[in-house]
Amino acid sequence: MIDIRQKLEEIGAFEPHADDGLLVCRCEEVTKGEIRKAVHEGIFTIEEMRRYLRNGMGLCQGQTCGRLVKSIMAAELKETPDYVEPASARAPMRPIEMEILGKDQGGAYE
Amino acid sequence: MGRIENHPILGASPEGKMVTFYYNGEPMEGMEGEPIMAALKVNGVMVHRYTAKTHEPRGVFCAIGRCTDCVMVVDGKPNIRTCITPLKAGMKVETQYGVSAKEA
Amino acid sequence: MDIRRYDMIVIGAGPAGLSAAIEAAKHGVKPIVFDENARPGGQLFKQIHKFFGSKEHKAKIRGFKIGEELLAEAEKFGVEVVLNATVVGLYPDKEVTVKIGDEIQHFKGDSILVATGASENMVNFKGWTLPGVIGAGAAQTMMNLHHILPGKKVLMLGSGNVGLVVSFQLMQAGCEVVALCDAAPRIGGYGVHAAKVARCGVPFYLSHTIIEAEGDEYVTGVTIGEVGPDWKIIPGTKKHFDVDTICLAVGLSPMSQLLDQAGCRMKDTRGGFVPECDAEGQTSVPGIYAAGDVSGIEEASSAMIEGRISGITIAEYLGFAENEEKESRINELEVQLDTLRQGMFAPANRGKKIEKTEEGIAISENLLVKGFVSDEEIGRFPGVTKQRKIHPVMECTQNIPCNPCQDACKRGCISIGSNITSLPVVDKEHECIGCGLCVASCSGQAIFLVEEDVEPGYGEVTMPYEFMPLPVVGEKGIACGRDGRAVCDCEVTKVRTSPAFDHTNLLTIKVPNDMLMKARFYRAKKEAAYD
Amino acid sequence: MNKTADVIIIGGGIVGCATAYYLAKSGTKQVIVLEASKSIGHGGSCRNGGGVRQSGRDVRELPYAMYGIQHLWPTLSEELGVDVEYTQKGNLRLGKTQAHLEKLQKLADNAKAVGLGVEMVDAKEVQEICPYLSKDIIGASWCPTDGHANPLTTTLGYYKRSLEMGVSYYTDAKVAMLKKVRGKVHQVILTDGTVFEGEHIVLCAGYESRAIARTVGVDLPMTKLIDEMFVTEMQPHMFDIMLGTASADFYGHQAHHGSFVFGSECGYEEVTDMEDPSKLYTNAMTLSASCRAVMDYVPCLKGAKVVRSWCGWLDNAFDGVPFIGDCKDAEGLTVACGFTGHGFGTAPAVGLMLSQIVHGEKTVVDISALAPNRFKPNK
Repeated sequence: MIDIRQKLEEIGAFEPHADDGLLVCRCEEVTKGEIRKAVHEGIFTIEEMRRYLRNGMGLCQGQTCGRLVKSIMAAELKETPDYVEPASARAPMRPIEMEILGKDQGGAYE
Repeated sequence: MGRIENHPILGASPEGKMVTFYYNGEPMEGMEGEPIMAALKVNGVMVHRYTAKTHEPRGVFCAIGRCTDCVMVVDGKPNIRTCITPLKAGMKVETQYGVSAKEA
Repeated sequence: MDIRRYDMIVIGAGPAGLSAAIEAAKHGVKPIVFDENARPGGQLFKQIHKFFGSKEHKAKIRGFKIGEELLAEAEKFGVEVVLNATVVGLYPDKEVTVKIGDEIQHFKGDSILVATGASENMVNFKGWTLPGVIGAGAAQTMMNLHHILPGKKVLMLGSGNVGLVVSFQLMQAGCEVVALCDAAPRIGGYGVHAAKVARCGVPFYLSHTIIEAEGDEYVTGVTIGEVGPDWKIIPGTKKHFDVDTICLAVGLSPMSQLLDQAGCRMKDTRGGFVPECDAEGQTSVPGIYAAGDVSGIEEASSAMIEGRISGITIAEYLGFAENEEKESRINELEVQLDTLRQGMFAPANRGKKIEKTEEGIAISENLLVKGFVSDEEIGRFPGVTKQRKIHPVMECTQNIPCNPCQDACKRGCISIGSNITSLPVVDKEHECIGCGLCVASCSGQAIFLVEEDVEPGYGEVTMPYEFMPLPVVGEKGIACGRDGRAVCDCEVTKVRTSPAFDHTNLLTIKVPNDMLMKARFYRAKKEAAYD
Repeated sequence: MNKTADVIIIGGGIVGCATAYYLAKSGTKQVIVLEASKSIGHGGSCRNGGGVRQSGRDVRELPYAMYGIQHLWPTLSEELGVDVEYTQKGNLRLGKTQAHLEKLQKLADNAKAVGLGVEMVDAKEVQEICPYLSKDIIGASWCPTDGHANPLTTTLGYYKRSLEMGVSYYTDAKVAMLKKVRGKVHQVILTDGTVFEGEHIVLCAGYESRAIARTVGVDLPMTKLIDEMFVTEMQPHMFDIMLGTASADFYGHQAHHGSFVFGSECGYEEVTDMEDPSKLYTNAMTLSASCRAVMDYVPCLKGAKVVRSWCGWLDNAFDGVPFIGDCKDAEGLTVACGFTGHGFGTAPAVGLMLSQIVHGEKTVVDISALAPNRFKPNK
């Protein structure tokens, strides 16, 4: 069980850093500062963070930034990186055209 | 950046058929079947697109189709990963702004 | 629904996947292997250096040749490899959906092996999204698959084996590597890999990281700085380089998403998100296996053995092999795998600072920080002896599982013994004939032939040389030391190439006798200068 | 850790978070929200298609669906300090056959009877409203006051704002049972044994509500059904309307940043047999079937690439409308569940009404038809 309010008090208030403008998610252009700030707004899981800021929701689905986000969030939560669970993996593993996905019945889809 | 003509381990580079394609309307030469990215790089093109939110330039990053940073508008279709899409004669390759070929 | 059925579905035609399919096919299993790339072999086709290990591990063979051998073997045993086949999803009933051509096909396997390998980790710094900042894997892909130069002037970030190997490959392709930096205080990869980069004149900046990639539209320069114990930049330590390319080699993470999707129990480790699996690669879902980097990052050599182990295990699981058969084969393979997991770079030693070799010799501090063993340190290693007559000088100073030099010398001058990680020792009882096979056999390019007094006051050094253009006999150039700095003028006296050397040319230069233990690299006059 | 509160809300989905927000806004000091998973909005709240719609609804739901659209949605982004991307550009429900049109006409007539503006449009008008649709569409129902919003930021917006206002949240806090004290539902006991106590308990935990309510003898007759969605890569801006079809082939819209979000079924949902329902596996057939369904109506999207698919559980009430209100058979317990796959758009109004119920006030519209104990045998 995680007491969100207590945890927020433990980690203290958000403090701006010089590198807050640094891009973390290249696809959706989410910065380090946005991620750090969101943690102080109660966003503690990658699942929530993706939904809140769209990091990892773009074309590459977090394959590039997943680890970076995890470590930024863990540091902000004053925890080790394994505290922050990775996002669940979902099909399709690569971006695929609807037209191609639609053809799965052995014959061409008309 | 150029092609590697002769490599100490891999030897002479395979010879391919040179074809013409169009980069933002200008004709360019590339080797048929090589990734579009390779032909662009040989021709000195570094910027493949500008991002939607902050309009930053982007180019090749992972080169294996994973990071999707190298996407361009190819034959009118946006978001084509140029690092894994083979070059064909006559292809129209355009700088992508956000998700379209026109500057917003 | 039209679902095609197979005994065994392998995802990924890299070293682990192909090895597993081959091993299983040998026992009558009919595997199908999917790979999203246009070429099979995974990363092997980007590996142009010679592999380490022993004969069973295909040591001293270049990665892409091993790839070719694996493909031939796969074909021989009837393994079906489908390329440009992207696995879209892996579902609980051991069902996979695969994009083949412009459609999706459904497959179900009685067993599934996930061998999807790894993807590169990234670091972010100011300007890291600029065109010209690329992954080290991207550089390899451009050079070794597509035969194009990633850039002209490159800075490499990362001193692990990938960073070191790719730095060398960049120079082989014709790029200039202006510096190699790493935030860690010590070089992470093999000392021999570092040494071959350092002797080409690449400066190493350990405890340094990138502050900024510069440029408006693309990279035009980079600034690095020294990091203190608090991981912050120490004021006044900034260094600028004009570069057009910044290469990132900061580690790999298992590409395990498919296993997660299929409901395999996963664990979050320092080395990435990996499936929980036993020694044979069986995950928590019966019939779903994992092998190679996807279950934990190691070298390709280990991935191939892991693949074989999973292959025979699957053959037994499907009833194609008897239990005793499986046990004996696995015992054999585990010995091979254990061998590779020995030495200073063994998985068990990750993150540890090792002060002494197994022989009790102090490790070269200089090697760990600057990339080369200093002239003062080199004499204490058993492969380095001082003799007048021609003899091998083996600058092998770390315990890694590798022994092709011992096999290469037919005269018995080189001895490693039964412990594969031991440092090679020069056996002075046996006479060296200067054949150079040991020089070419050393995957770390750490063996040189040295002979004093070939003419009064002058001796000869023979070195491995894998660059273009190949110098010609009689050419006058500059001999460089282990640190890449010019030590003296020299003349090329012999250039040997042979199929047996496999593209490692042997270059012999004539230098003054007192430079024989210093000169370790050759540069043509025009590109070198004393400083 | 304070384990007593005026109100304990079970379920950190959009209904729970919205209820907490309206309670805090109306002055309730101590509100605790318990979420079973590690993430707020882990269930249907963040897995739905984002429809904020009145058309097509049961008449019992329409009054509060309309109330939300008139009074709550328009100012929600401002109120929460998070862009909920509310877009009120209308909903087209498409038909390709005469049978479709008849069905749509019936729905439109029902809506008109309770004062909702829904009209039938012909093929030409459909193309005028949205020129990207298939020419095979012969007509549609059109409700210009319908729209969509971003379920992710709406849910997390309610969470964030209520957290700022003093609500306490506990995640990874799975409820095992409720317990009565002196005849009144008063304790909430977690699977790890932790006991929370509240003057009022609000149960809004989706399908899981059924098992929790059962521990105090309340039955909420509903089943659960898996539903899948997918999202495409960012596309150039095309249209702002919400789409649905007469035969429920698919539903969806283009989100603000350009992706298309669509939901659809392949027919296998009713018989889905998932060993561990918490894993939320998608089905190997559904994504392809969904793509075909969408392309049948929006053919120009055939080249759009899908980047992700996911699924979630619907909590389907026996008669298709939710259970909202006090449990007459268990004093102290208020429930809100059984939203049957269309709860998102009404969640602000439901949250507001739950806060009113807790305060013993009259709700903004009458919802007595949604009483939790309304099931009657049919013979």
